Amino acid sequence: MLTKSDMRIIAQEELAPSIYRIVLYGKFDYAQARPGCFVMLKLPDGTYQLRRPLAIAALAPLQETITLIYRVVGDGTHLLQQTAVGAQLNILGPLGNGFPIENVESTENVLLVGGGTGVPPLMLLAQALKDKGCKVTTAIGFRTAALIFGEKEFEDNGQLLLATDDGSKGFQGNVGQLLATQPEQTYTKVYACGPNGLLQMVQTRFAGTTAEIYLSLESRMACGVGACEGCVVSTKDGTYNKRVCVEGPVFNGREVRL
Amino acid sequence: MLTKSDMRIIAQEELAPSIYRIVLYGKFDYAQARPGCFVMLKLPDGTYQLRRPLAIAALAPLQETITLIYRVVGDGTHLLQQTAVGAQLNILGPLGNGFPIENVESTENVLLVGGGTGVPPLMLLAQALKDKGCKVTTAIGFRTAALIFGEKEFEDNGQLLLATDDGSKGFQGNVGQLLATQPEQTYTKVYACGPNGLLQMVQTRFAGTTAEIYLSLESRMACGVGACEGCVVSTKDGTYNKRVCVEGPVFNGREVRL
Amino acid sequence: MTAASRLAVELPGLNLKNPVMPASGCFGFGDNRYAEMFDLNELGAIIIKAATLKPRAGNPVPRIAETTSGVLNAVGLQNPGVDVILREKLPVLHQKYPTLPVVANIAGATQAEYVEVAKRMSASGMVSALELNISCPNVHEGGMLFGTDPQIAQQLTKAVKEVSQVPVYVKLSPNVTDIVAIAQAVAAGGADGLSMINTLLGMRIDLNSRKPILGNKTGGLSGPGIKPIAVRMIYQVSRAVDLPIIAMGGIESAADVLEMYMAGASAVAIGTAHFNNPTACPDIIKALPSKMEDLKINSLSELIAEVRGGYPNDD
Amino acid sequence: MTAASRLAVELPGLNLKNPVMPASGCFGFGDNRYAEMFDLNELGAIIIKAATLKPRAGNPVPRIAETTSGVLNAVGLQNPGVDVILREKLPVLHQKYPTLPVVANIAGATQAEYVEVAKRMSASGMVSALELNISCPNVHEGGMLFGTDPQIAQQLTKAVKEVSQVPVYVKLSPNVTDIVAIAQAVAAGGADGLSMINTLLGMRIDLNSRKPILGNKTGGLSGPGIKPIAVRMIYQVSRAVDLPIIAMGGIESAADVLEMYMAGASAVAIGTAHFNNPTACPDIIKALPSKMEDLKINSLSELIAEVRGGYPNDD
Ligand SMILES: Cc1cc2nc3c(=O)[nH]c(=O)nc-3n(C[C@H](O)[C@H](O)[C@H](O)COP(=O)(O)OP(=O)(O)OC[C@H]3O[C@@H](n4cnc5c(N)ncnc54)[C@H](O)[C@@H]3O)c2cc1C
Ligand SMILES: Cc1cc2nc3c(=O)[nH]c(=O)nc-3n(C[C@H](O)[C@H](O)[C@H](O)COP(=O)(O)OP(=O)(O)OC[C@H]3O[C@@H](n4cnc5c(N)ncnc54)[C@H](O)[C@@H]3O)c2cc1C
Ligand SMILES: Cc1cc2nc3c(=O)[nH]c(=O)nc-3n(C[C@H](O)[C@H](O)[C@H](O)COP(=O)(O)O)c2cc1C
Ligand SMILES: Cc1cc2nc3c(=O)[nH]c(=O)nc-3n(C[C@H](O)[C@H](O)[C@H](O)COP(=O)(O)O)c2cc1C
Ligand code: FES
Ligand code: FES
Repeated sequence: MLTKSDMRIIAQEELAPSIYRIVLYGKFDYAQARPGCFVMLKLPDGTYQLRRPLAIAALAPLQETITLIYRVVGDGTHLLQQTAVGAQLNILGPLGNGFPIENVESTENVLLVGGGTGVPPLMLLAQALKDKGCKVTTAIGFRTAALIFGEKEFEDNGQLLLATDDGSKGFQGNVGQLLATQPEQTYTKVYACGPNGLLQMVQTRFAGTTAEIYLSLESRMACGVGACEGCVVSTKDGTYNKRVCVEGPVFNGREVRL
Repeated sequence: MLTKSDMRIIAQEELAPSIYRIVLYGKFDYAQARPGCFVMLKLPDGTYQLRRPLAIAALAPLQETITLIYRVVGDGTHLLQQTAVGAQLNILGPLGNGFPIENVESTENVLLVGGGTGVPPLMLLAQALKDKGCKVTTAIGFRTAALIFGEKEFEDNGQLLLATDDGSKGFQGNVGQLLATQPEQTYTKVYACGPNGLLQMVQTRFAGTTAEIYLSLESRMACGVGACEGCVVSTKDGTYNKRVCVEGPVFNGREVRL
Repeated sequence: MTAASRLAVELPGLNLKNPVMPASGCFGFGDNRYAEMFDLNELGAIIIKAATLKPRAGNPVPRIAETTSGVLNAVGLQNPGVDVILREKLPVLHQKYPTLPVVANIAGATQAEYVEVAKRMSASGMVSALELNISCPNVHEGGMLFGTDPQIAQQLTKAVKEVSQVPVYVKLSPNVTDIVAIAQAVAAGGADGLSMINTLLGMRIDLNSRKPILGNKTGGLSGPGIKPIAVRMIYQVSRAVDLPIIAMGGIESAADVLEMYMAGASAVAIGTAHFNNPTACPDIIKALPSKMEDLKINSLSELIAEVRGGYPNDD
Repeated sequence: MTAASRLAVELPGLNLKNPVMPASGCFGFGDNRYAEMFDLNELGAIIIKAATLKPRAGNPVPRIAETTSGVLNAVGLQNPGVDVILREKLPVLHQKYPTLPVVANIAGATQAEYVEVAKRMSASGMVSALELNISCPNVHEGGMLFGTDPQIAQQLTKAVKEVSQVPVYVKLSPNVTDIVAIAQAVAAGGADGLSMINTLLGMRIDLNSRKPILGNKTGGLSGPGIKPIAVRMIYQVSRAVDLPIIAMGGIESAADVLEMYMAGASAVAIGTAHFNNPTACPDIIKALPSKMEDLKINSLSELIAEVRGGYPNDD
């Protein structure tokens, strides 16, 4: 059963320029939340008719908190950043299918690929996979060193490969180029989230391998629950027949058309 | 020079059911504010395109505060009531002509008549007239005892005649009936603010006397500064040729058509 | 008067325990996760997503853009086609909620298509009424044209009425100079009721790309920002045409519902409000009785009689 | 490029240092207290309240009602008549701000009235352009009718052009099925430019009295809620008609101004935004250069050229 509930902001901090971490406390269906799931957050101003989709970056069922990490890109995220600790926000979720990890074995070698605001859901995923005992490698890219976040979380859960466009930290170049420099490895699963270019790179690069590829997509959403047909994406047949909010946001990378 | 400025809410309290007193601290053109003037208060939510007109109920130039007293009647005043102490509100003002008191002499016998949310501007007026040395009588009416506010302020500044519709305090009946029971007196000036019925009663009752009559009107306003022609009222000639926001809100009771 | 009968209303084909239904396109075919959040049996009825003869893939994404107090959508009538809807969607809905009245929104590019969809849909035994969508701003053929020319609208209504086994509500477009003329035309065509308003044609431009945000460039504007336009149109039409009106356009609260009734509505539909408040419909249904009490409204059917009976005198 | 020339735009009769002007009806004749809050010389120009031949008392109060992200007004063209305006209002404005371009909004109930007002106004030497208001929804005679019938609109434009000594901008009504047809008609009538959009016809009902709030029942809807409709209409018209457009409808910020330019505008007017923010115009003028820098827009005139030059290719 899907629920919406008022959760209280108990922390909000800047992780990097324009990147904020917000921690929400309160009732939430923690049991149903999986890595890759998202919530629809209602903005605290009546001019906004649409909730904002944000991935769950961390979950603490015992403390009853969820953590979101977002970039200020427009009016809604700007308002969110201005909202004070103590305020209530209405949260609808958890939503979406999440990354499929039920069948991952402890012996598997998995790769996580992310960039920019695609990184937050991978944080929760890395932890879940580590808990399963897998060998987790994460390759993430940022524009420049100042924008990096999540380093510690990924290092705690496996190996971290860092790239920055300007080389100010880690490999100089994008994640695709970084991966190209790595020794050939056999990943059983590749999970990616980030800009379309990054997802296409992952599709191409692992097309010839036996890895299962899972890509988490973004789309402009109205309902987030499969009611409006606003968020669709096309799969192999070319018609917009999949809703990112319910059949996604994670799709089989071998079927989805970007 | 008219200004708008952000003022901070430093107190907000319930005076009577649905009636609130809010104290705002900050920059304001205290020198220009006269009894009967009002401010246009910007609501703290972007869905509202119109400021709300509220009369100045008290002024403390040295403490840099203004006090407004308002009744929760609709969405805007409801939101105002929900706004926490510490929040900023944008205030445009002081606006309107105010009650004419420049020429009032210390020997004059003046009457103030008010009801409901017409009472707040009379509070500032009573004090100003008392300061001039006049003999101030105030007749105000409420539905019932629980709704009374301002008693102390009016008693401090002269004589208070109280009426309640249900007789739960003071005279039983409306202000008009209360005034009818009073011994004939010669008021030089009568100032009134309240519902149209009350203002009409004042017009009628003092028509045959020599008293100057000043009535403070309400009207739906968009600009509050004479730019939109939204708030007009008709005077003797029957055309809507006076703007309540600039030529008013106080009008000569012998000229205005209610 | 019981709480139940205060909210009950009767319209052609729609005997409703309360007047609140999700608007077409904002609740799919009931096959979405909003349905996990409350019992759909609480609804007065449900209006399902537009059905066309053939499956439609809809418009390219982005299909959604936000505006101040509004939403633009350019979904473009994506749907699996009337046959799949009748085979897969409606039976599920009907089985789960056997007593929930269903209004089927139907659309087409040609009159023949409308007629065919109406025939199949109305014969299914699973729908209580049709909502003839002559006002979709998001498709290039047909769609809105049927809703802007009175003569075409009248012909189409007549043709659909001839084949339909259930009452027909015609959903009017607000993108017209004279909504009353269109309403009169479809009334003359035999419509059993009206449904208004559909979305207003709008656009947003992305400042970075300098191009329209929506894949379809323009989209339909809905939400609370358009409510005053809906109220005005319903007021005008209800004074000119003696047909019940299902009102929609920015309704968010019980107060909004009553404002629509005072304009001339007989029932209401809720679209955009779901996006902020997934339980908008049951919340409004729950709030109605006490709001009515505040305003001394005994029952909705009395309010309809008062408002629509008072017309000769109040202008 | 200097900051000044980045904002400068040239339209028929209007050589503007920046494109921002208060919209008609929201700034009187400059004779209001907003004028105490900033120097009107900062404005690109000012559009004054509608002038009619005879004084007009306007509509009964209430004339103003609020809606979600919008305002309804039914002022009804209250004004002291063209002669008083020319004798008392414009000389004051002109004397205080001798270099501020003035656009005079003119209205009438008959074509003859429009023509007469245009003749007197344009001959005064105090106005740079006329804005022909064929779109006021708040008057019962004339007003909007002139703006909904292409042929009448074309005739009126032609008649006014024949007598006017200054360029004529025709202010279009959004309450039409086909705004492009009206725009083409007034272009054929010889208009020098367009001004769009006027308000959308709307209504609010008071729940207690169960009657419309406004004295005039219906009113014109303005404010940010209608911006997507304005953007869409300006986009459509600018692709079909080769005339400069003064854009208005819900503009509140520099970003909104640039969105209008990307839709096809050449200048902008600000109405409703004043009510929340009395210094909306100078605030927007100040914010424009840095917003343009963010978006890599070198100058507004280049942006106009890019947007309107790109039309043949981008559809
Ligand atoms: C499933 C999902 C998960 C996401 N998780 C995250 C996350 O963890 N962290 C993060 O920073 N961002 C995330 N995003 C993107 C985030 O939703 C947008 O950045 C945000 O909605 C922008 O809102 P705004 O009001 O600031 O921007 P505006 O541009 O003002 O928003 C206008 C409208 O467009 C939508 N929109 C704008 N950009 C996007 C986008 N990139 N994707 C989807 N809708 C968009 C908004 O939701 C809103 O409806 C996610 C998106 C999706 C679909
Ligand atoms: C000069 C002046 C001074 C006033 N002083 C006071 C005061 O000191 N205390 C007080 O409680 N009230 C006062 N009022 C009335 C007060 O402005 C309204 O009660 C208030 O604006 C209602 O806002 P709302 O959003 O709660 O109501 P809504 O009904 O939701 O408001 C909708 C719109 O109607 C307008 N409106 C509604 N009622 C009134 C009204 N009675 N007068 C004018 N506009 C109205 C609102 O400003 C708003 O634009 C004054 C009005 C005027 C004109
Ligand atoms: C995402 C979305 C999809 C819609 N799809 C349809 C549709 O398929 N058929 C239709 O007649 N109306 C459709 N509409 C219009 C609504 O049914 C309704 O008429 C309109 O949105 C106004 O109501 P609202 O403001 O409550 O949303 C759609 C609206 C939205 C927001
Ligand atoms: C109070 C008010 C009065 C108006 N009076 C006029 C008028 O006299 N003539 C006119 O052409 N438009 C008039 N308008 C319309 C505006 O000029 C403008 O076209 C419209 O409000 C849209 O812009 P906005 O959303 O920025 O207000 C008026 C608008 C308002 C709000
Ligand atoms: S956002 Fe509505 S279906 Fe996905
Ligand atoms: S409120 Fe605008 S003129 Fe008075």
